[in-house]
Amino acid sequence: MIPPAYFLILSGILLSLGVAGVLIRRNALVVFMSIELMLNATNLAFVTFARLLGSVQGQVVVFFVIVVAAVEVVVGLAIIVDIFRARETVSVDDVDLLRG
Amino acid sequence: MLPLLIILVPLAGWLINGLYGGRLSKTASGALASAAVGLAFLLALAALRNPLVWQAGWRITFGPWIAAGGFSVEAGLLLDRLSAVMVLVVTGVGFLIHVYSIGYMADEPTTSRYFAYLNLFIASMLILVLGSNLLVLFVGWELVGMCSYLLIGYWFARPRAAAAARKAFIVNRIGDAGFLLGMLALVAAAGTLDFAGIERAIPSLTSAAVVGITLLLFFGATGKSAQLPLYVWLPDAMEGPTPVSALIHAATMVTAGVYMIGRLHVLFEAASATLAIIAAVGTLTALFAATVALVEWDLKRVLAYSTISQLGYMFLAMGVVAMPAGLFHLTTHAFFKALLFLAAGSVMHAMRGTIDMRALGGLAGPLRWTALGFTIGALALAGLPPFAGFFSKDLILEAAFAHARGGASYLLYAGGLLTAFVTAAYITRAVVLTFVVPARHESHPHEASESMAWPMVALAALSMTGGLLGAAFVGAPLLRNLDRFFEVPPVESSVPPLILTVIAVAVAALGAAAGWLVYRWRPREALGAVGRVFSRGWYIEDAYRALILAPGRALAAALATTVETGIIDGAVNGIAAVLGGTGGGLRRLQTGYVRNYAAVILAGVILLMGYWILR
Amino acid sequence: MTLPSVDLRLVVPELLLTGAAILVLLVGAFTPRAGHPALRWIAAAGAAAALWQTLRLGTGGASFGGMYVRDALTLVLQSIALVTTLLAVVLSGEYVQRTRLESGEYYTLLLVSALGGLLMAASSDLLMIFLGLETLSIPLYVMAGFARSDVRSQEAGMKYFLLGAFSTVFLLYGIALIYGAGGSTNLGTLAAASPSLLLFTGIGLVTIGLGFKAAVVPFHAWAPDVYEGAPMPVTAFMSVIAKVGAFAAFLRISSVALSAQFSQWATALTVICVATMVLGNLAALRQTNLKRLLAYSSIAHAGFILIGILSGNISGATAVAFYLLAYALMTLGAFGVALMLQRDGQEADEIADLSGLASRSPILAAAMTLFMISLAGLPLTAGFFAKLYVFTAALDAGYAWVAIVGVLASVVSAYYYFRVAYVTLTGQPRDDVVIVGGRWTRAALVAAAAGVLILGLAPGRFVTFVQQVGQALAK
Amino acid sequence: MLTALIFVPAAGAVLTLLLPRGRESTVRWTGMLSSATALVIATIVFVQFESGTAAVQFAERAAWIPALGITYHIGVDGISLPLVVLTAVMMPIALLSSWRSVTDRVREFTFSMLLLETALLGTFVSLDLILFFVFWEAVLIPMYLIIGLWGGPRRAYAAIKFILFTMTGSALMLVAIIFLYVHSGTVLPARTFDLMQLLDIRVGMPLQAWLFAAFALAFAIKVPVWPLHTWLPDAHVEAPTAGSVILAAVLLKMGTYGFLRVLLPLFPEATLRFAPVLVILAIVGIIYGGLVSWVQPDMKRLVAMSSVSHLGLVTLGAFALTVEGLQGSLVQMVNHGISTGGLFLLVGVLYDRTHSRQMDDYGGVAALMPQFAAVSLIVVVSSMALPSTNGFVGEFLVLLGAFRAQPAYAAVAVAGVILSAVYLLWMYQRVMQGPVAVKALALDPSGASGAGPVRMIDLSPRELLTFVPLIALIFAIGLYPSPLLSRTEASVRALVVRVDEARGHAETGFGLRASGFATPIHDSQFTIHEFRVTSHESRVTRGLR
Amino acid sequence: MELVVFIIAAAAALAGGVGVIASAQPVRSALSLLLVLGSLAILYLLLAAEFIAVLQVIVYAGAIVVLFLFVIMLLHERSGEGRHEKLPRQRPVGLVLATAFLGVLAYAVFTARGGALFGASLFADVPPGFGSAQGVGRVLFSAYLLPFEVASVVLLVGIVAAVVLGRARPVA
Repeated sequence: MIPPAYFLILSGILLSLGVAGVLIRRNALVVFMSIELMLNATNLAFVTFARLLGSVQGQVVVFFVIVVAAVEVVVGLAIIVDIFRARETVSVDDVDLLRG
Repeated sequence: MLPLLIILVPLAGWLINGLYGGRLSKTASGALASAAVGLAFLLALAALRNPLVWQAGWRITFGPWIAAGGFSVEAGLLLDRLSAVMVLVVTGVGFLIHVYSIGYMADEPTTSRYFAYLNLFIASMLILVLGSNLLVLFVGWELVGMCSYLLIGYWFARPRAAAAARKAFIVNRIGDAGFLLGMLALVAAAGTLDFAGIERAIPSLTSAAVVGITLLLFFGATGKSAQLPLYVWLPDAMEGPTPVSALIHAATMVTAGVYMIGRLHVLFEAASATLAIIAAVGTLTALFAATVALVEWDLKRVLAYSTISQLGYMFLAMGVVAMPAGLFHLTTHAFFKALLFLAAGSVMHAMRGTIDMRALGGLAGPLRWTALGFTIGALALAGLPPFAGFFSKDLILEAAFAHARGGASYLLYAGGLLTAFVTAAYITRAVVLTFVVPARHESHPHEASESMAWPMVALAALSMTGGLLGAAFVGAPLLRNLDRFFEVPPVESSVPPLILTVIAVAVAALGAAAGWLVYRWRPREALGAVGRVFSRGWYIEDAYRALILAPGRALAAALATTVETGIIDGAVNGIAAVLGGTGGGLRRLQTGYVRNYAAVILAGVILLMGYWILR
Repeated sequence: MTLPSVDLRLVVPELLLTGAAILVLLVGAFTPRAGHPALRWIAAAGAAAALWQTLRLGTGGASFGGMYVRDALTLVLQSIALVTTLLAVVLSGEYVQRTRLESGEYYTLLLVSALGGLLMAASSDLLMIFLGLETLSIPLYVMAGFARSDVRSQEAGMKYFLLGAFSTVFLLYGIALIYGAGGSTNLGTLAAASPSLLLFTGIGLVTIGLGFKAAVVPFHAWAPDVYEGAPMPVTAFMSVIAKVGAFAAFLRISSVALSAQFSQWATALTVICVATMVLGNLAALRQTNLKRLLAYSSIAHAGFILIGILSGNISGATAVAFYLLAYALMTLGAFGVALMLQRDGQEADEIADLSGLASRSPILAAAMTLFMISLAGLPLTAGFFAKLYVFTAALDAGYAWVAIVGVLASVVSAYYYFRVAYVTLTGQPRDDVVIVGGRWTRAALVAAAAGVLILGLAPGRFVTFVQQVGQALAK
Repeated sequence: MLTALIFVPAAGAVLTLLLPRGRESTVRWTGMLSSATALVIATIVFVQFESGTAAVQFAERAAWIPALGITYHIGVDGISLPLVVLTAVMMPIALLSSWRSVTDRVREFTFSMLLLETALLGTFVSLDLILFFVFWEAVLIPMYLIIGLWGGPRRAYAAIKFILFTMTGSALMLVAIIFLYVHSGTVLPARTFDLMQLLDIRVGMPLQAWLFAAFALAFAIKVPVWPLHTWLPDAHVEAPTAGSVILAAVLLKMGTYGFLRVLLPLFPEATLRFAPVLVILAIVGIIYGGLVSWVQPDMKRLVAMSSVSHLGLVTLGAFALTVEGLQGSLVQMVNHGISTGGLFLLVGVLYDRTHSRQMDDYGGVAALMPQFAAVSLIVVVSSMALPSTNGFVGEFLVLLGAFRAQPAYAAVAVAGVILSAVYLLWMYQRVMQGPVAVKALALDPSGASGAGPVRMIDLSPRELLTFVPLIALIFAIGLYPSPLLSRTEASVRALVVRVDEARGHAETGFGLRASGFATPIHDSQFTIHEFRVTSHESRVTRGLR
Repeated sequence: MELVVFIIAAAAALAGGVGVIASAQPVRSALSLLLVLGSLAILYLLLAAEFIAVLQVIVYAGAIVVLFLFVIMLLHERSGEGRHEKLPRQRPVGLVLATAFLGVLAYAVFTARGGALFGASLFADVPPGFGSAQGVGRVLFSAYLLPFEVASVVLLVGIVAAVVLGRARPVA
């Protein structure tokens, strides 16, 4: 058997990778993918705990997370596309009109 | 109610002239004012018929005035042997001067304001002398100061007059501050300000307290009565109309200090240290002022310094516990000094305002009566018999001598004598330069109107005969009365008074002779370096200007600029600036880049977690 | 399979909102011209009905297997949320029409978002809180970018979305940890959970997720940009509803369910709270754009409200609730005034645009002044009692120094609030600024102003109503 | 009764809003009538006020926010009575003075002024700390408007400075109030903001000191006590005449009133400990204010700085903690209201004519405006505390109280007496005396536009009317202060007794008997005897609630 | 045996994760994401979560990533990272922060339950059909009814959003 900690560590690493992606990438799409990555890391944690506790709750939560994620993707992509239409760019650094 | 009426009548005159004076003719308002004072004089005479006055004193109270906590003072009047004298002097001399003013101010466009002030002054002075406790006295004390401010600055359009007025008031204020503290101490110590109460409380007071209190009060007196070190306002006060100088700055107000000491004589007598100081200050002032008068060219200023000097005599008298003598001199001085001023005024009036003795002379002819009057006054001042001044001054000198015999130093007596010499000299000089020496002007002056003449005549009469009030061979009515008030036995001294008298007269005569000899033939005589010191008033005022006034103003300016706007307000605005700057800085932190924001969020997360782990 | 007790009567308000949302959507789809008045009527009616039902239902009862609880906290905060919604709907009345936004979708999203707020107030399960949060947020992301002709609006949408999603993950991960540590997501169960590092870390992450929604330092950075970019009525609605939802969840977690464990976070929370108050107020000092100014002010107010959470006692909870109510009224009011103006076709969102308003419409100027005074927390207005409450709570909990920082911060705030008022009252009216807006906006304004005044003069009944929150904690 | 007093002006204010547009004279009259009504009521209160008891009279008490223990509790005692009357007197005068000088937005102006009056009266009569605070802060807004809307060129700065300064103080005061409230829960049956109930609790010392500090700061800023005064000159210089009048005459008294109403009774121990500090500051203020006034070229600034000096005297009296001192302090509050209010009116009269406040622009005005000169002189001497004017009574009592506490204090403070003469007469001389030299700057208010010839016409009947009541009061209080003193006596005694209790019978540190001069006078037996009386009275007070 | 699978899957996941954030072309990122999702699905199987695994494959791999790819194509894979870096300091700072974050998390996991999470036999033995569609579904439609309904509303929002933002922008 594999210690649960392994799974958790893995999820932790994935989460951190996602975080890093959000911080260092400029392409909105990639940034967004990184966020998806983070979500998946979360899911992994949930599933792990579910298994650990032998309660299905965790898996149910994951279900909802996936649903929400899907919605977020829709909304997010819509926004990104919309902005691209207007500015011909998907770099998050180029949306900096609002500041101060 | 009579005593109250005595005050109310001039007060009414003030109100009428003040409110409706505009509608009265000049003579009308003058007449009204004079009538008010005259009536007051008559009322005073009537009041004196009340036997109470000659016993414990006629006391009228109108209930408490200020009462708070343990302190309470009543609004009350007291007419007794002492205040009787003062009331008569004030109203009497006051009346004459009112009358004189009618003529004197005839050329003014309006006089109602003038007479209103004058009446107000009389009323205030009466409050001063009739008050039954120190606080009421203080009311009068400050009100007369106010009136003198108004009258000195009567021609307020003249900057010098306005300045002189302000100076007078402020210097008086400085003295009054001491007076005020004295009263506070008195309340704190004796718990009352009522004259009778104070006398009762004296035994329970520590001598330190008494000395302190009396010194403070005396400081007040030096302000009001123009003694060293606060005399400086009086010479400038001559900017006012001459009758004012006569009334306020010679006859009445300036003597308030003497009166106050007399009024509180029991308290002062309990403080020998203070008395010594008073005597010393008096003598010094007398001598000092006399010397300045010796070199002053402005006739009125000569008289002003002479007033200071004579007041010095009075304080000398108070200091050597010859209070009756002091009050006696006060009375006679009121007569002859008023006379001198009125005469000077009539000179001024005749010479279209010229008062510098270097531009006068030869007036004995055209202004015969004035000259006569002035000379009488001069003789009285010089203390030559049989004129009024002789009796009172002689008495003071005797007292000083006796005091010295009593163990104190002879300096006081010596100072007194020396002053007598100088006095005779400078007044002779004034007479000579004004009337005797050949004229140094082209104008053709002529005597003033009747209304100005009669008061002078009256005063001249008083200056000649006033001495009898204290002359032993006619029973000295005034003096005896005062003796009774002060409960002093008539001074007896081992040296027969006659000798002292002779000495005094001789000195005075010498002085007069000296003055005559020097100035009759060498009018422009100056005393060289000494003279320069004298004429600068011994540099006292310069010292004040350099040591007090200038630094004070500099300090004020520094506070107003450096401290106020620089430090205090600077700090306030500084804080504001700092906050605002921080705000600006925070704005720059808001870069507008999503990734920065994300980084900030993450940093927050890590900090939070880290805090948790590290705790 | 065993179905849990499903008591639909408890969720009537939610149902009403949902129904209204769908109805608006359909009607919007089939009405020819955009911004048909019918839509706002429906939306308003839905919100009003929901509010009415909430008040009628009162407290009592849980349902859906302890997912949903309707207690005093639910009652009070849902009412506040619904008041906000109603005001926001009415407020955006003419604006939506004027700027030809897709009204159907607009109101749908608005109502759904409100629904999310209600759920957050009522949910007794972390999962529900998460879902509620998303229901609240996602519509807001869209609404922020709703004025699609305006690049700034898009930018606002994008920033809000990205950062929102980003921070939501932390919330989620926190839930995961809590779940892992406590073995359940149900707050009732978790209350008994034995404290452990995982649990605390989880709570911390959840705090962060909520903190982002409530815009507390250091998770506030999005607020100014989004507020400035989003269409004004959206900003108005967003600035309130997000806080209501977030603080509802906050109260639920910190004060009701996990108070014991949560208290461990007090120190950290204190720092956050103070930082929020100070930074929010200082940063607002130099703002020239009204929306931005109000954004920072909302951050600052979040800090003040946080004091109530921090003190974690009954008066604290009450303070939070009362403050939210007051905040809703005065903020919506302030935005309402700005909504009455227009600078050559655009929003009049610069402070300068208010210049000389007094000479044009004294009423509007007076209203603006009133709201500013209230925001500054001076007496006779709602803002004062809100602050009084918060500080009382702080002192109750022994946080004297936090209270002191708070009052000083509010002094600083007075500076910029009074600046706005001053510009409004004096100065020359700008001729490129015109007064637009119609009955609806005006009605909302009147309501808000009245509310602010009533809460300031005779808050008695509201206080007693709000104080029920205490019951939720009193165990 | 008091409720009516407070809210009559408010009603008037609302009325002005309801009036149709452009009816300026109607608005003015509405304001005048409502404030006059308030004056009438205040007079009735004053007359019916029963002296010889420290009990609160005309008390009214109703629940306001029971959930928070906030009550609507108002009433007057000897300490608040004079200020209530003062407020009621000054407001109509202020309105009258602005009759012509305020011409734009008359409605708003009148509204603000009436609101201000309500807030001020409320501050003075409220006996519930929150109510007090509400009114206290409510004062800010109309005053801010008055300065900010009708003020001079730098009005924006002055107004915000005023607001921020005051709020900083009151913010901390609020914390202290809440603290008391929370604390009261531990001692009393229920938490309360009611001052009368809070009097029964005694906060422990270190804590009490902090609370004292918080309140003291708030009040000191309002007074203003040196060095917290810098908002005052700016506010005064920029404010319109009416604003300055009310600001000087009434607003500043809120602070000194606070000293007597809150600090002394609630925190006697702390008061005893910190009184010397405040006294020193007060004295510094007296001297400092006097000196700075001396070199001010701007008349309003001069008068403003003189306020710092005068209120230093008031503070001195308050913290001398002797009956005389407190009595004097109260009287002096009224006096300062009258005389300084008068001075600002005078400056206003000149300003209306030439639109200049610089003394250099004037000279020999007395020749042009004799009536005005006479009036000014009276006001000036009252401000200089010349005996027989009101100023003297207060000043003397304050100094006496201070002397009893510590002769040195009085000795230094007396310098202020001298300085006041210095700067006031300096101003009088420069403006009124000397050769006529009025610079024809600014536009002539009476019609002619542009830098037309300045018409130094003498006082109009309306202007004269504004001064008549002041002059009447100046001499009334100066010659016959008993009506005032007798009404305040009992309350002040109770106050002193309360503080002396704290002092205990150990004559430690700062005390009545610290001075070399002072004898252990009957005053002490007085206090003992009074003590019974007042304890009985406080029962009376409770009976009222 | 399981361990091997885990290691492979984990390695793949990590590789994918790195790929997502490291690859220059968005397409590559998308594909790497796909890799992550797939390997996670395998891990889910290891954790007895068949239903979730399936869901993962269908929804994520099948829908979401495709959506991503579609958008990338739509924006003809302009990465937007060609031009100069506006925030030069962002990258290092980001990496540092991310590492720190990982450290914090790791610490939390390691110390959790006194590090007991490393015990191999901690996994409770679960009943058959624990993570099956049936097992999850039952709970889903009983205890989690309300969330389910709410989720539907959230989906509605997604649709609305798509409709709104998808529309041709109004001429302004």
